[in-house]
Amino acid sequence: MQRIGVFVCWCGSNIAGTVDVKAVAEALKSEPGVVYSTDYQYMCSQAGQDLIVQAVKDNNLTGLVICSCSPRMHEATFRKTAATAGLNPYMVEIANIREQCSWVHKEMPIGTEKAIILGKAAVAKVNLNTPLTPGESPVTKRALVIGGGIAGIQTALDIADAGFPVDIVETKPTIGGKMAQLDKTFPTLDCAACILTPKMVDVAQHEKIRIFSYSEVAEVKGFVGNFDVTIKKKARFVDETKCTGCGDCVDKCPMKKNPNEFNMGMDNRPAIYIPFAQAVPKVATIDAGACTMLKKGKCGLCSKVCGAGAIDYTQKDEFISEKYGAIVVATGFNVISMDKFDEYAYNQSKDVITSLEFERLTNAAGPTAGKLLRPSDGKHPHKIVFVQCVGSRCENCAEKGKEYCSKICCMYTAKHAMLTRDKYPDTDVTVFYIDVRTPGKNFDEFYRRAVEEFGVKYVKGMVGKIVPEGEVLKVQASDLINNKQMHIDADLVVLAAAIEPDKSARPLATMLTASMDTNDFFTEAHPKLRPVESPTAGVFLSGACQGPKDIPETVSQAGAAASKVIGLLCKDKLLGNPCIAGSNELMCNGCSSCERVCPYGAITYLDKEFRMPDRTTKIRRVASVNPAVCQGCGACTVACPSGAMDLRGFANDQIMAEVDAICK
Amino acid sequence: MQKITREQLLDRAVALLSDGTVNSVLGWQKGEFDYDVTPHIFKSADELKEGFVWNDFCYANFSKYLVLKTDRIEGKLLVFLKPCDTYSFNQLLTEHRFDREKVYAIGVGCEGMVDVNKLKAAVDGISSIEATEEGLKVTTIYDDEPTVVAIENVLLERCVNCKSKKHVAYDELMGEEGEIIDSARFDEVAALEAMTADERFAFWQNELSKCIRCNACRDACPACTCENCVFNNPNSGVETKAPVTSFEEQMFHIIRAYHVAGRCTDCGECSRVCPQNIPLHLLNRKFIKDINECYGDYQAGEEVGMRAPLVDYTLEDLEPGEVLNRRGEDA
Amino acid sequence: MQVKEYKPLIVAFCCNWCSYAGADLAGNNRLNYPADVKIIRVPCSCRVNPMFILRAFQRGADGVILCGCHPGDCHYTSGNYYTRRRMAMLFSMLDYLGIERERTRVEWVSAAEGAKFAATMNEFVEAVSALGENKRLEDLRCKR
Amino acid sequence: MNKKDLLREEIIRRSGVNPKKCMKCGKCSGTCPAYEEMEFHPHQFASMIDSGDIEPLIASESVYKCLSCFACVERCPRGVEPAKLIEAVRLSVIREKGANRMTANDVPAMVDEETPQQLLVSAFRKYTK
Repeated sequence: MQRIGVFVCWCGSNIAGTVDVKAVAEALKSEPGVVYSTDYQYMCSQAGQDLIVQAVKDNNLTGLVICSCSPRMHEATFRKTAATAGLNPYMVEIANIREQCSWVHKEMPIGTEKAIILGKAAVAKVNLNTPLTPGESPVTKRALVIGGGIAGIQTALDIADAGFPVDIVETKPTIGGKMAQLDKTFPTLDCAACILTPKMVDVAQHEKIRIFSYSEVAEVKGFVGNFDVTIKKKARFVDETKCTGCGDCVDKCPMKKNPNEFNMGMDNRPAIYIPFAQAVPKVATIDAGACTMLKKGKCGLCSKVCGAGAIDYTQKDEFISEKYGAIVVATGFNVISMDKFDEYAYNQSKDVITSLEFERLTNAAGPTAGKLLRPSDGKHPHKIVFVQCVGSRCENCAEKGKEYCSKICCMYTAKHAMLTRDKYPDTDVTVFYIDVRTPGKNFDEFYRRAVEEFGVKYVKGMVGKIVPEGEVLKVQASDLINNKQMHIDADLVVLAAAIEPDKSARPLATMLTASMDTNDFFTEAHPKLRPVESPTAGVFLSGACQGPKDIPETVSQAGAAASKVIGLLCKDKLLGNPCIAGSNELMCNGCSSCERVCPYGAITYLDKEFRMPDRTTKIRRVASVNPAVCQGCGACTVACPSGAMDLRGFANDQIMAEVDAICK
Repeated sequence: MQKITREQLLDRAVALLSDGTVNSVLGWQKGEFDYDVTPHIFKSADELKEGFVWNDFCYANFSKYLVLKTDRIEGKLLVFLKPCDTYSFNQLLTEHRFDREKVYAIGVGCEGMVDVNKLKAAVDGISSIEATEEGLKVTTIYDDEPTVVAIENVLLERCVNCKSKKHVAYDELMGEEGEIIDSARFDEVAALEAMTADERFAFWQNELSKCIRCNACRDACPACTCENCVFNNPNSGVETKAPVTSFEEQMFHIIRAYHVAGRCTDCGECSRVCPQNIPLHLLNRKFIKDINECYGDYQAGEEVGMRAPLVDYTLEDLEPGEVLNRRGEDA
Repeated sequence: MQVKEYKPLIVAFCCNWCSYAGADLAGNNRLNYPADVKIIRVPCSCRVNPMFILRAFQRGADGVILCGCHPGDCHYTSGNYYTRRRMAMLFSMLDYLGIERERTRVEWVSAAEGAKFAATMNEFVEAVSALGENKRLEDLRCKR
Repeated sequence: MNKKDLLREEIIRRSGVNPKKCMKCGKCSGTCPAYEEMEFHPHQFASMIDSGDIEPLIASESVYKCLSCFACVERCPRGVEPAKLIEAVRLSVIREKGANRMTANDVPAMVDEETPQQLLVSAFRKYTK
């Protein structure tokens, strides 16, 4: 049986003006468990707190009910008071008789009556309170960054610079991501490679960073501070430690006709390849689907020419297990497929290209060595049409495009148009737009320059259809401002295709129990206040995996994610919230209902042996709550059909007792 | 009359027992009267030949038995499942309530089962029953000549409104693969919904006041397999067994129906076993109908691993007020 | 003869992060609502077991209202979405049994909506008062 | 509700289209093969119906110039379906007494050896009530 002390606060006249505090203290004296009851002018003052501490000592109190202001105001204060008095801080309950009583009711009898009832409810609850202690868990001081684009690179560098080891997992043979494929970057027009490749080198040379290129995350177990991750290192058939990246094998390989992914398939690469000159790691990789040695056992030329003896046709996928304290997702984006946009003739004509393909066409390291030439016949295009919002802002999202704005297209289209006019002033450039969205530093100025200084024609309207006819592309479009239909014979059409999260994101989210929105972007813990954290503790978000972003934004978010990771890894131990769910294993059915509603993936299942009444044993599947992950929402307690799941601090019997006390 | 014969099932069961595929059989056993067929675990071929039956009275849904029985026996258990039973079978698998590896399931085609109460109401003093093409030939202690009762007049409610002749789970199927039926099972619920609140209250007060709190509905329900039922748990706040006018009593049926909401396959066992003939299925079907209307068609147990609607959500779900008022102010 | 004015008993479950704070804000702004409303604090609206609501009714509550964060704003990201389904189904069932639908309600009240909290409570108390005492749930199994 | 609003409601109900969804991209007019023939273009139908400015549309020949090829319906990124709006306005016109666009008497003048029967049938379906 508890020995409860009731402390009714006057809060000056704030409470005492509408509530007869003496009557409340008196009425609560006769409640079950109450052995002491008093009132005081300011319970939260030092004198008030001293009074509580003294009362605990004098009366051997085990639980406290404070009738005062909102627990959101002073619950923490009174919990500390309880701790000072030698009680468990969670043996305190607050009856909110100020904000929810004296301040909203006018008449003394009514206020007093309600205050007594609220006090009774709090007493009923404290009677069932049990001491709670927050759980502790250690922190592995190493971070995992999934994705080696600019987001992952920046996050990894920032974490590593703070002194924590970081591993980067990248599915491609090299880090660098999409930014490595870009030519110039808006709004400053500095060259992407010039600012990215030094960072790639920094990563490669950083003593705290390991790169797992051509690798994937295969399995994630554990929780914040203690993730167990299995990384699959795909066989690249080249010994990374031996390969010097000299490129002799690449030159000699006879299987030269494989679409070059780095150049968006606009030229070819051999079966053994290094994606680009500044690749990190600069190591060759054999495309197993294209290599005749791997397919038929014939050839072996690369092995013969390799001075380092790095070629290993017997290499197998390798699995590496490592522990991490935090995981950063930086899986980035891809351009959506244009297959369903028949009206733009993407699949009919080589001269209808996406903007990312255009980047490669204008890049000095691209298939045309930076000369703007039509993919079909290598001629210089004189009339270029850019189409914005291709697949973005679509209502029928499931079928064709995406419902969201891809955010970066307006700016890169302005960039492409401007650069084209700059380099080839004889080229006629028309951009069709629905809206031009330039809300960034120096963005609108950039767009205006494209129009005013470089003479790019911006037409408010949309291209309805494109028909390839002979050497030209017949573009039919609307010009809404002039209320006319336009017909342009273009040499090249560039589609600003929508971007979407990388396909690897969805299975990864499942592994991480991190939540995603319907578009497969990772959701943040709070859209405004916790924008770089996933709701799953210990999982952080960096870059376009969370939503469309340009480079400056991605880098800011990467830094923010890194600082969150550093904040976590700095701790030696994590203290949990003690008000968390717990399952009574004897009653648990193992039905998985709780697991399905848990927003944090805090619930796992164990096969446990139970002794039955007839002395036999039985193995049953039972739920187990990870105290480091559970946030205490209680969704599981209601989903649980048997009532095995309960929430500490807000237990079924406690809430039921409050209901009973109020309804008595 | 069932299309599959007792002999077909018996032969198959004996064969599976003798080749060691299974070492016991969960089947229906002859009772004292022809209509009180009871579930039984047969351990040998002889026992099967002696007591196994398959007829129009094999109404019991065996799925629930698997939860306890698969733990208690060695080797595999052969179970016979009618189409509606297979939904419960899948639902229990979804909830990890038994080990699929320990069960060999034979799907048995079903032509509908007889409601013994209806039969008794039609014919008094039954001494024996024989299934024929024309119907049930019922011999009574009063008459020399047997009475023939057409089976469609005495079918169980759940069979009259059969939702599926399709087996959604089995290792082996005997008889033809059936179809999912577009049944009229929600008509009664809709009729109640169309009444005024006063009429509905009068209806339910009349029905629920009959309850003697025997717990048969819970005990027969294949969704009620909790290790420790809340109604037996002194800490749940709803435990009690005596029929008193307390909370537990007043709320029993609401809590019971809510507990199985989204998991109930509408197998109809609750109504079948109710000794007071309370139409309990109308509570379960109300939830199913609401779920179908508000969150999209959902048939519990259709597949293993489905996410039940009450442990799921969409961002566009209706507000509770919209659900309540979707048919107008008071309807 | 003086007739004692009927005072309904209303139980309000409020989530800690939004609605309880909204109720506090109503207090801060001294927005009056009837004292018949008694608030129980829960971490999230999804903590509210239908059993609690039924229990309140059985112990004599005339109305039960559940307040949580607006959909999309849940502190725990998705708790109120589950609440929305659970309560929709429970209230629909009570309605089906003939219990007056005005006695149950779910309202989303944010921490900034003190005025909405007070207005909601005023409205709800008025609606429940109009119905009078809650007899039906109690009488559900007691045909006389 | 005044007459203008009534007409707007009627058109929206009949077409089953919500013109508010239009984001004014102009792809419908960009794709329209009958654009030059029309006084008001598909995107204007969406915009003018939304603003209740329907009388000029009714008075215009544009409702007959639309080929009902549904290219705009197919390509609208927002699912607005301009052709259905045009259809709804056309119905408002031809449902007026005596406002059929063509009668049987008009047919002989239109027919030559290459005119398929089907064309006449669909023209009747489209231009008469």
